[in-house]
Amino acid sequence: MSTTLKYQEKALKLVGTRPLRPDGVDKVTGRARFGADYNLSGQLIGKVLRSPHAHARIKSIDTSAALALPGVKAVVTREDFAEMPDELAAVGELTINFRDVTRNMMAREKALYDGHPVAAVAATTESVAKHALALIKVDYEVLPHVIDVVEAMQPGAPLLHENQYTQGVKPRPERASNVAKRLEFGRGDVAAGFAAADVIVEREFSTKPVHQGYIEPQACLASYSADGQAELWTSTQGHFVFRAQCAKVLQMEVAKIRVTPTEIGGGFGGKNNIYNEALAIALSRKSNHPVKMVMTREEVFRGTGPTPGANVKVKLGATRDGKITAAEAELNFQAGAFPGSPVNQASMCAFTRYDLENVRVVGNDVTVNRPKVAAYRAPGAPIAVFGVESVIDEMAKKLGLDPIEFRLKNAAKEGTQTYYGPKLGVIGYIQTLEAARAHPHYSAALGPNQGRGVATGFWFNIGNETTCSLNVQEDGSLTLNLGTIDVAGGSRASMAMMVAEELGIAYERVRPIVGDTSTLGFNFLTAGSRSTFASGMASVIASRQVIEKLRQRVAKIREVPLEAVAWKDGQALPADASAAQFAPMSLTEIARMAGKTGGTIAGHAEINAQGAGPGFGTHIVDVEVDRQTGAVKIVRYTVVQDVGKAIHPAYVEGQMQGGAAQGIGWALNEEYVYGDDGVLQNPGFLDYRIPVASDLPRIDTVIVEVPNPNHPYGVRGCGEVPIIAPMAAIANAIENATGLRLTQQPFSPPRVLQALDAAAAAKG
Amino acid sequence: MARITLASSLAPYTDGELELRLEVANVRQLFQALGERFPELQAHLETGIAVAIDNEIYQDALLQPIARDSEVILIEKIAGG
Amino acid sequence: MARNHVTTTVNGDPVEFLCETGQTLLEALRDELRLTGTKEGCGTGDCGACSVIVDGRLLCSCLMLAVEAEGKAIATVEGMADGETLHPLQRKFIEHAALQCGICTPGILIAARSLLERNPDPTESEIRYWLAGNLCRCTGYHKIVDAVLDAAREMRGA
Amino acid sequence: MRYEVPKTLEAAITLLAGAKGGARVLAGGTDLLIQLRAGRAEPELLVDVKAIAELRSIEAAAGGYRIGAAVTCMELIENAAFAEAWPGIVDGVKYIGSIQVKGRATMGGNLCNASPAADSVPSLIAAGARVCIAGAQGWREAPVEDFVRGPGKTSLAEGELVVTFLLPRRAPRSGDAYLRFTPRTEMDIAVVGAAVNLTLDDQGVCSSARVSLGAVAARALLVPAAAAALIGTRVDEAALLRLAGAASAACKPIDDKRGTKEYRIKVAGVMARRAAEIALQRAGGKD
Repeated sequence: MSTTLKYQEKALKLVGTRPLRPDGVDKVTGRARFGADYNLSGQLIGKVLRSPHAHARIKSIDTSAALALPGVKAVVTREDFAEMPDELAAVGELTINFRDVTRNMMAREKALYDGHPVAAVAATTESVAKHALALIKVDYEVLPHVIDVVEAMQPGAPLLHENQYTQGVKPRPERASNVAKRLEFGRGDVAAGFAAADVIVEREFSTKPVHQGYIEPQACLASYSADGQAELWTSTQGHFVFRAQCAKVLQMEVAKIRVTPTEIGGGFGGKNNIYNEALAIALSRKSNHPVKMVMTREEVFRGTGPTPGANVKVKLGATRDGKITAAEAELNFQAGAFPGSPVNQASMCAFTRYDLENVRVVGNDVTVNRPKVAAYRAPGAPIAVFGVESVIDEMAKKLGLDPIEFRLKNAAKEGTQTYYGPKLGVIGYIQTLEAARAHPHYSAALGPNQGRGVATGFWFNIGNETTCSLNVQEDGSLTLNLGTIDVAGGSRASMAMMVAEELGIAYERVRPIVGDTSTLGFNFLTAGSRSTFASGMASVIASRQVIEKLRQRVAKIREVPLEAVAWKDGQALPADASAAQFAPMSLTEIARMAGKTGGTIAGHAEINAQGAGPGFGTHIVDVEVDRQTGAVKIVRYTVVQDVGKAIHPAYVEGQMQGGAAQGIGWALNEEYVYGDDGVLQNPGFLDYRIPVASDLPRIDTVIVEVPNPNHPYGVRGCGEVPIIAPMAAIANAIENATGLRLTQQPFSPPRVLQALDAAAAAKG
Repeated sequence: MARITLASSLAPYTDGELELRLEVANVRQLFQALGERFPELQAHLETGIAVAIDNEIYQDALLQPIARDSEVILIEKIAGG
Repeated sequence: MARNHVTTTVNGDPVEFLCETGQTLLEALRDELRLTGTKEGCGTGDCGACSVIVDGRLLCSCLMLAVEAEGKAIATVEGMADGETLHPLQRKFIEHAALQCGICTPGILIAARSLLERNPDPTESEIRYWLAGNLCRCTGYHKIVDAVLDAAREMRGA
Repeated sequence: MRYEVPKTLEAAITLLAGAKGGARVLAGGTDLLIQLRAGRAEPELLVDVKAIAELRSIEAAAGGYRIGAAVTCMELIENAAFAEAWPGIVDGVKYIGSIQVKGRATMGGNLCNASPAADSVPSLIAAGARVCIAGAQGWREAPVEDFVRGPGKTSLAEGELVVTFLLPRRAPRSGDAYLRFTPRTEMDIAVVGAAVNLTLDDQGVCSSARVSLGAVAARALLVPAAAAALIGTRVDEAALLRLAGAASAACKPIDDKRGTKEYRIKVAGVMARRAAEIALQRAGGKD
């Protein structure tokens, strides 16, 4: 069944307050257990041998010497995994080509990127396992490689997949291509729109791959028993999805794999898909020992999915009075070694902040010799929006309009027809723009060499499959068993708050936990900003079910009709003066009697949550540019965002600040650096430069609350939106400070200095 | 009959046909009818498509009712990070 | 391979373990002593998740050999709370929502504690530079800095 | 791999000599442990020199200073008297890694790791520091600028180790400073580093100066031409321009993931100039 619960405005006791998170004490005392913190007696250590080549045919793999090494208990290669058909399969709500999944997990015919797994060993100690890897002989035939997306699209570029023909073009192409898929979105007549424009701005942009940069490397522990059952402990954004993927590639029955999610040390989309999990189960099966596999930081960078690098072309037309007449974009996204970049979502997000008659967006999904891309917070949107919001800013300048004013003139609102499908419902975009314009930051004075930039972002937010159970314990305390991972935003706290609000009891009486895959039905990933929306809806349904059962129980105990029993502030009491009167019963009293009056009381929900409400954000940033070194310093930052309703405002602020900080890193210094040989040169935190504390200013937040009509508390979601705008906002601020329009991310000191020098030279 | 609109990204699989009217009572029937009419669209329907019924987006909701006067739009499915 | 016998003190308790010469203090803490509160984020001293205090010095336990711990006094996150009473930094981190995923939190708490032992009244900038060796990818550091300032204030009795 | 902790220099030298090149000296270990982990170093013996008194002490000597090679960066930073005398050297030491890394890392290790970008080396060169080396063949001294031969290469003979650094007596009205450029404020490797050490006469004219650059060549450079641009001037605008020009001209950099040739050449001048301005201030030349 697909479910929505409508928003009801009501006086709130808990929702909107800031109680302490249930995982807090364990996390500050070191007691919280993350992926690498789990151990089983008799466990082996699993390690992966990775391709040193960006593109190579694997002629042979000789594991005999490794197997002969004392302490080595098992080795797996491509031979140990079944071939999967080349077709899209919907598994765990994700649409995946398992031919690709098996090949990404373990190379088959070819190694397609530096870091591509080619073999894995399980041994008694890490040093033995490492030694064993060195003894595996792989005979490679090195092939020409391609990483840059524009080069990969050229005819004659090295082909990753000899039988890949571009989808979405008619007639079907005759030649194989690295372009896996072409998408086109649009409405109206773009040519006519540009003809009607007084001013046209057209620019080309490029971005490098960046990594999610979670601090906890992927880690898992697998135990396969001879009876065909497997247990898996892993750091994941979706233990049900991981179970589904492992079952498919290992050809096991889903119910025979039990996945227990550990605390997750950051994911941001990077822990949506399996890497070592199926290898660990396979090694455990082969060795008949538990197998623990923890990635090194270098493996995380070389082997797991960063974002696409991209080439983006944007063209915008507007009339002198500031109405956009036409908008066009081409998005060419790296997919990595296998198809499936987020170019479709990026295409849909590119212009969806504006009310446009004539739009055309073309997206290309391009395979290149880099790790398969993974989701990263609003997948693809920041890349498209960097281009679009830069051009919006330039257009505002050309028209002599304040950038927020120009956006307001064209802002999307309820009823705006999108170019990807539906009309927008109730949204808060205009409210975020107005709040930003009213913020003191927007009118504050700037210092020398400083500039201010603005940019905005849109994300759909989603719902999807969600389950939970709510058990009333014998003393009236409650256990809320959730199936959707708390990826650290604090969703466990938010769920408990909604349950306590519904039941009218203290927050502390509800203990939220995330159950393993054997305790609940399927849940989708925590991704797309769905957790507080969808899991919240499920928690509310379970709570209302519990209240209903409590009322029924009291009606029986007090021998009054059900209608006579109302539920208020944690107790059952007479509905009103006219109804049958009885002595009120508290939740605790009912719970104590439950066993003797028909059994324990519980509620549960198994839903496919629908009705997610789009989120919008407006960012303001001040930068200071060192004209002699090209260094860009972020001096002030403000995030304004419509989250629908902030269940726990402090944790919502945390999402906004964290997303902005990641966006700042993306803008300034983060990038994958490849050598001519296609080998990643900066697979570590020293040269892959995520922001440190001293790089960042305070990040002010303004929470806008335009309730989502399709959630009982009006929740939209908040995790994705804040990473979308920073890149564009910072580019716009640098332009404001220097007059230079930077179109190549990152805006690193050498890039900025080069641009400053070129401009100076041009002036003469 | 419900008014069905396909996102322009699906044009290559329907020989460019993006608007039609169908007598369908729910999403499952809609996908079935479309699949018969546009064989190339079949794979996408089952894997990569969400449906907006009167501007509310539904994902993986085969039994979602479609009213006779509903406006239905097929769009690309949405995931996230 | 001959293993080294090490006698040392962790959070005030005498402990002994055997280790290979190449084994780091981090590995000994996590794998030999099962003190998994200290985390590995990079293994190269670039993220600070493995921060511990050895004889009063803040350092990365991934950059110290386990054999070097002989006769030293080591402080980890497991020793920060006093019985049931959390250290003010621990309490303030929870109150200020200064942690999200929590993987960097033990290292940051240890680093912040060593800062406040030297400088009970640090400025925001001093906190940011002292914590520059501790990467956090979730919070943007804003609430972490607030928590440290507030804990310092409380510990000064101000 | 064996591990030894000699208590005396003699014992350390004997161990190193006995290992016939199969040994590595362990001081702070912040570089060595990463090499061990990556399998880039596979010694059969580690000689931990942190129990040897000479290597661990900071002493005023002959009007100058003698700094043990295994003194940690934090110990040096916290030595108020030394920071007063040689603020530029402390600038360089402060840039080495995080607080955590500085709690372990040593100037001896920073020098012997022989990275062209080592942050403590340019200020030592600018200061005219000498390095004292002990080995089976006895003692020798060398100017710091002559010690490093190239990336990862030093003039240490097999079995030799660095014991101390000697810093000369400080003339009145002297000041030194080190600046580096990195994309991040902290936790980075210098893209360019510049150290300036100068002395003013009572008229405020620069009577002597030494300038050193890091990360712009195969090893840290002493740049006499840059120093000459300052000597005999009041370190005015014209002198600073000549300094910057001379610094850029001395660069022989490479393109790598951390910066381009052009960028390093240009920014070397900028850093040298800014370091000179700070050194001048510290010498009391400008307020």
